[in-house]
Amino acid sequence: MSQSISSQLVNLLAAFLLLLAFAMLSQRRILTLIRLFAWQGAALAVSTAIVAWSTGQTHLYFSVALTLLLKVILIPWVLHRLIDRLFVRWDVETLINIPATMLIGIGLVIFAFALAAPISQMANTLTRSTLGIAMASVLLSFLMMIVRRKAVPQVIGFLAMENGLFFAATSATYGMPLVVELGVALDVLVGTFIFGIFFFHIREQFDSLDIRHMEKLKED
Amino acid sequence: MTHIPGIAFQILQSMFVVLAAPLLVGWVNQCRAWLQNRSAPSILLPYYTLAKLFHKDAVIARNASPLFHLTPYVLFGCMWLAAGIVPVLATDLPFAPAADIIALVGVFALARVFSALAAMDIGTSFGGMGARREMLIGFLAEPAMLMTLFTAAFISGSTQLTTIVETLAHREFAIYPSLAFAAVAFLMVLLAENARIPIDNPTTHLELTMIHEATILEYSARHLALIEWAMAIKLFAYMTIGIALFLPWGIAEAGNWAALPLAFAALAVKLVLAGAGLALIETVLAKLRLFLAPEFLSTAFLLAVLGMLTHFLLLT
Amino acid sequence: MEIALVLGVPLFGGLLLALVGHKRWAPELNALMSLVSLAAAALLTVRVIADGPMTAMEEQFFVDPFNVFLVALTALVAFTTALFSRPYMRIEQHHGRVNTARLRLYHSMYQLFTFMMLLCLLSNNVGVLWVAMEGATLTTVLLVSLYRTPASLEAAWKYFILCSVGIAQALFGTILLYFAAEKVLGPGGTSLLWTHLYEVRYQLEPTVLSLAFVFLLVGFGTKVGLVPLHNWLPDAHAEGPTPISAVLSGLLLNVALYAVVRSKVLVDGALGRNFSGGLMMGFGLLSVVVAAFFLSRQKDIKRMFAYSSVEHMGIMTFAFGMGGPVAAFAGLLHMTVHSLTKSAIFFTVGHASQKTGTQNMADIRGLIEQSPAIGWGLALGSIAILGMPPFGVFTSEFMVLTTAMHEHPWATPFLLIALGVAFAAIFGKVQPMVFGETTAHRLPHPPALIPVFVHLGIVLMLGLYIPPYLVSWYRQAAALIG
Amino acid sequence: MISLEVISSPLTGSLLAVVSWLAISALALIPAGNAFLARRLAFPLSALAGLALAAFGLQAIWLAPQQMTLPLGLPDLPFHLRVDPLAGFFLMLLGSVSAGISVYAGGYFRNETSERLILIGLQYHVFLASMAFVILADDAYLFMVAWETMALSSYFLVTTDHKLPAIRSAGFLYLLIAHLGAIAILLCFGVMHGGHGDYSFDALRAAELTPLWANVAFLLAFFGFGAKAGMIPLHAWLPEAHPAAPSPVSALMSGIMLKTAIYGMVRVIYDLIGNVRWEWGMVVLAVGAGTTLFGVLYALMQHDLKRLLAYHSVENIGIILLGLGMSMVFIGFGHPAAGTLGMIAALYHTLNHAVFKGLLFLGAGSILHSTGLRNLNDMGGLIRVMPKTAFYFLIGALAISALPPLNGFVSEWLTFQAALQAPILQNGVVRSLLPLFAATLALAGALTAMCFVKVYGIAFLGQPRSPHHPVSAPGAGHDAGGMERYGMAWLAAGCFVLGLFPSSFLLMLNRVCASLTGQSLTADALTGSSWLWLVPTSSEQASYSPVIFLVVIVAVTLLTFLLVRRFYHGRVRLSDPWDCGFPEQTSRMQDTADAFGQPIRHVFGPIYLMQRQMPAPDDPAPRFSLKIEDRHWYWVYLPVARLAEYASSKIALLQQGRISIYLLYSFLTLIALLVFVR
Repeated sequence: MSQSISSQLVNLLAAFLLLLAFAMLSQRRILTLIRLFAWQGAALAVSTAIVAWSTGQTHLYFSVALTLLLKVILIPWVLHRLIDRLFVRWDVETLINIPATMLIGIGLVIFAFALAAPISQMANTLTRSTLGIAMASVLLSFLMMIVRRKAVPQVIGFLAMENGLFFAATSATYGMPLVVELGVALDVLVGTFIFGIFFFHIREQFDSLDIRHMEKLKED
Repeated sequence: MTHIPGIAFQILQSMFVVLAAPLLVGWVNQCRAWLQNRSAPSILLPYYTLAKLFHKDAVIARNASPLFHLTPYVLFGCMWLAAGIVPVLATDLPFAPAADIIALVGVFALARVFSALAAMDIGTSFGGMGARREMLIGFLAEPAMLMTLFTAAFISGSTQLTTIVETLAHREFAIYPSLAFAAVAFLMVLLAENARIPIDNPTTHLELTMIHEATILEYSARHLALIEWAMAIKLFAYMTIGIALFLPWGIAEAGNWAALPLAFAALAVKLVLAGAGLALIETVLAKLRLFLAPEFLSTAFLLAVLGMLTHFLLLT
Repeated sequence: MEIALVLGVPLFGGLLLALVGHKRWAPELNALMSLVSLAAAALLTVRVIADGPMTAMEEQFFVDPFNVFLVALTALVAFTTALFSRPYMRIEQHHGRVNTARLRLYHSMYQLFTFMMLLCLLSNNVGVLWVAMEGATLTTVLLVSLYRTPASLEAAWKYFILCSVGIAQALFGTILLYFAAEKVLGPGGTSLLWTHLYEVRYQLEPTVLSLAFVFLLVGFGTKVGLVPLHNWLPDAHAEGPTPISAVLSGLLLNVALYAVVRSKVLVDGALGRNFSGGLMMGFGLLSVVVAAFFLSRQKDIKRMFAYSSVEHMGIMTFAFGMGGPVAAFAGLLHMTVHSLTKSAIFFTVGHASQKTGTQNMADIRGLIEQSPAIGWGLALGSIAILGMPPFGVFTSEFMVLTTAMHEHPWATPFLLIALGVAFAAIFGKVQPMVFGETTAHRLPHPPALIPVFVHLGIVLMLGLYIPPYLVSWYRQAAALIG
Repeated sequence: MISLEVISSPLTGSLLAVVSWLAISALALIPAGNAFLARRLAFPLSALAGLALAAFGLQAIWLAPQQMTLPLGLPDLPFHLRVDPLAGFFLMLLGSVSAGISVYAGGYFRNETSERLILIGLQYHVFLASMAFVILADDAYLFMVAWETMALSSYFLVTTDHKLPAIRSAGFLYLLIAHLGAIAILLCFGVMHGGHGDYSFDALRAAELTPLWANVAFLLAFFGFGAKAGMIPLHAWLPEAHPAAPSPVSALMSGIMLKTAIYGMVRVIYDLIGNVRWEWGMVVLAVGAGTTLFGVLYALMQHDLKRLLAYHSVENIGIILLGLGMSMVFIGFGHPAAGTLGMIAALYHTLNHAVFKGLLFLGAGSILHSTGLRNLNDMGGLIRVMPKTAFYFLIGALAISALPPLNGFVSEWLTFQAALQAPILQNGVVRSLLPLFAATLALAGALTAMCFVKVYGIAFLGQPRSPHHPVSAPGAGHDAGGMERYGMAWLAAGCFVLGLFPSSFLLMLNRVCASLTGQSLTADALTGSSWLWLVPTSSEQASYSPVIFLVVIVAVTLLTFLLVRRFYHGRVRLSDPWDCGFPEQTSRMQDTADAFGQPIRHVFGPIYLMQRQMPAPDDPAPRFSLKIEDRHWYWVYLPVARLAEYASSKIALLQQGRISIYLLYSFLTLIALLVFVR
């Protein structure tokens, strides 16, 4: 496979990633959200694999494996289990209505592209145009965290942000050094577990995972 | 040792003031009686009164403190000091630099503070009232007096009374509008400070109106005599200060002993006129209500300040 | 070797305590492990003083004047806090607020947190620094919610979410940094090593670095507690156990600021102008002013001192932002004195609220009467933190202010107004707690107050006299980052 | 090897004295503190150290400045010490006045428990030492450290009786204003510094300031030091904190600590900023005049003795400022000789006020200690219970009332003399304004006399006003103890010495001020002044001889006494008071402190914020109550507090408790920064 084809493939996957980010932003149902998140992880893994294969950066395969393991299998599974155990199957509520969120999201994408354009010029990797997309998906996940009212979607937003970051790492630099990749993965893993513990605690205390219950600590 | 004649003269002059002071009071009383169509008492009546008082046994409240006993003497001492400083007949007073006009005001203040303290010593209602009113008059009269004196001091460039008088008396004649303001202010202060109408009435013991008399209610006999005498000296001193500042002509220069008789005559004439004037004022004016006294005195203060400003305005 | 010891001891301690942390003697073991790390840190310090900067383990770790003093400080505060936590947690257990299982978690996490802090400081790899920083959040987040009260859960949740999101931005910044470094150093492990980055900092791509710095500043700045990213800080400080508040304020914020300053050095090198300084000064000033006005509204004692930490981090950020040998020196000194003073304050505050059974300041009264040591400790600590001489906080504030006055005179009125408002707020609340009729009771275990006075003693000394070796140390560090 | 010469040099000598203070304070930390030992040993020792300090200060006035550095402080800025004539003068003030107060304190604290005494001893001596370091400091850092340590140690002394809420709030207000002032001073140093990187006073002196920055520095220094000195409107802490403190501490604060503010003002404005401008003088004069009048008018309304004395401290600071302001005006117009005179007047008053206000606070302390009373309305007749205290208090009262021949008069006289130099000025407006400020001074002097007639008359004279009064209960109440009396006697002697031999102090101050203004008094003044005569400018213009003054009054008084005895008799008959024949007398018919102030309230009504409660005409047990509040609270302090509160309530809206909002902040910050980078 020539450089241009793999580059086109990566670009395609990048677009897919962005699309998924938008889909998550607009998604009302929590189970679909988890599924979308898993898809995003899969897209990330595939694109990393393509980069690894086409550039011969073998350590990226570790990254691929980690992504697959963590983000496509383990975390969605854990989240599913949690939702089963906590009976939180209801729809996702948002603070701002979804069309408005989408509009803001489009604005963000344009902003991220504008920001990334001069940097992309400098990159000599085959995936240089994807840096803007990575940044956009980070910002979109951020937006998602802001507008969601429940704890679980917020966490999914956070994890999606990590996906965006990983994508940035692979696309812009062919991946971070291995030790860092491993460390980050470990952090994500531990973090997910701690989130899980938290869901139980919160549920126990407030009988709900609605974070509106957690607005007591403030200045009056 | 060149000062010896001067020192001797200064002591003599102060003795003269001390001895002559009751006579001035007698003269003022006589004039007033005439003006009020009364038959006048003897001009020497104040002396008789003093002698009578000195002979009596003193009656003192049981709870009087040493301060009470001391005060009449302190008052007398202060007034004597004032009498020694003011150039009455001549300006050759070697000790006069010991206390300039500011210190002179200080002497009067010292006397006032002591008399007010003594008034409060026994702890009577009138005593406290007297002390309060005395200090009320004092705090307004004192700055007015200082400002008056400052006006003169600015003209002569000195705060020494002798120097001021020499400058005013022996310089070429000039009209100082600022001094006119000062003179009016000084007259008002004089009336207030010496417990005269319209501020106070030395001849009555009306409880609602008396000021100075209330402070000496508890004194009797020799103590009262000393206080009365000190008051007489104070009146004399004030009058001579006024004369020295505003009508200094005729006063003897330093070392010019020949001019003394003339100076003496001039002083006598001025005092006779001033005493009569005082009596006239006391007859013509009515006593003010107590709370108009601050107004009266602040007018004096403002006039004095105005005088001082006039001095600077006309100078530029 | 020393580095391995410094990092190994708390890691081992954390694992060990995970097994035996529920035992009766666990608090002592915890303190002992901290003591051993302190000794190791001291060894390392001696070594660095003797031999100068060094790297270890294929350059993955390094020590230079900047981080070695923070390592020593971190180890010291970790040790004294462990000493304090010994009676504190026993009393908490006595009051039934924690059980043995949670104590095990607590002790284990305490050591792991220390490990993460030291790893942040010693790691030469900017990526590992990020990992350790996130690790610090992960180790403390369950401690913040240790009491499992609704408020503590809420605080921990906010802490977790805000810090994780923040730190994710920092990761993006790190990626961008790597992206730039790769151009110069080539792909592979060395491109994220600080020592290498430092050498090539003038060749890094300025556009990328400025973008990276924004992400790094927002990311690590969240952990520093810069306004308006600070919102997790008061909640987490107020609701967690007091030893954790002490180490959060005394260590975590410093380490996060350390990361920001490290980034600043690279960005300044690349940009050749004081772009990062301006941003840091702006954030610093905003933090100082906003935190000062927050102070006067506080009712909870730990929350108030948390805002005071925000204020002081603002001062430090401002100082580092100004740059130059004096300001950087002042910033380093302020890091030292602030972490010592603030942790000392939290020690006294912890015991004070145990004595009175509340964190509500209106209900804490007359400490000096019932236990003079706590009362005086709180009074002197507050006075020190408010920047009154002869305590060392004044020394650094003096240097910051005087430098600001001739470099950025516009900033000084803001700083001074904030200092005045902070003084009125904190002192007005501390005074009635210290003085007056008492509401305090006796404690079941004797409180640990030696750490308080050791800290305050050092701070007092730094106000009057800075030892020459410390000066040369700070100077070298300041030269490195100025 | 430390030779005797080194020890006897003023700088090392005074440093040793100060260090011995610190050593005494450390002694207090030894746990086995014996209260008796602390009182009988520590305080007299500290008095000795004070005397030594005074001696070294006196010596320093006549020597060239000396400098040294200590191996402490900042890395680039070790502690610089320096004594020059100005510092020497203030060291002398500190040492000599504190000596009396320390002896007194040894007696005063006799009823304290050991623990409290240890704390008091520690704080007291740290306070003394920090004041000395303020004066000795020769760099901005040491100055600030000493300055704030002074505030802090005195704060803890003020709050000795911290269980009373009023004392706590007084302490808070005190420390807050002190700290705000310190911030301004710090800023002032920063402005003066002008970018040379060195904060030693030598560097600050050398820095050239543009007129604008010089003005800023002046205003900051004036504000900062004024806050400590208690000029309006920053005086609010003073009448709160001074009564709250134990009396020896009030004496130290009012007598000495306020003077360090004057020291700072002189040091910074004349020495460090330099190039004094006449406009500054006018600012100082205006504030000084306001402070003077305000202080005395509010003092007249007080019935708490220590509060009253505190307001008088405000007044006296105003008088000092008047002198300083005049000197600035003269110097600004290029008449340094007259400027020197004004400054001499100010510094002389500084010393005088330290002595007599110290004495008065000690006297108030003895009253409080003996009777437990601070409210004048409950006192009366104390002269019979405590005659010795009454005697010393009278001296203080006469001195503060500016009555000749005591010391207060001398400095006011000198201030007047400075004002009378006005004709040499070129500017017509300023020339005619100076005498107006003199008029305020005259008014204030007379009002002070009134106030102290009130204090003395009501506290010591008359009859006891309260049934719980010790005079009413026979055997209760006692005069001041031995050490208390020695302390008061020392200060009372100071009133006399300063009052009677002013010319030697004039010459001394001439050297101090000439070292700052560069011009001494006229040759006439220097040759004309002898031990007998005080001549500020020339003997034609003005002179004063307190000795002759006193001799004449005493001689005449004695002579009259003897003559009256000799020629008449000394017979006395004791009886009940006459009181115009008023039949029934109770002690409640006497004037109270409030009643005594009534005429003033009438005349100056609009100045006060009064709340009066008149009894109904048919009230069988009528009570009159009067509350006078300081208008500055409503004009300055409360609005500032409200403003701060408003700002903080607005800023508090930031923290809503909602995590989404917090995330939004982070998000927006990020976006904003990214836009900024673009």
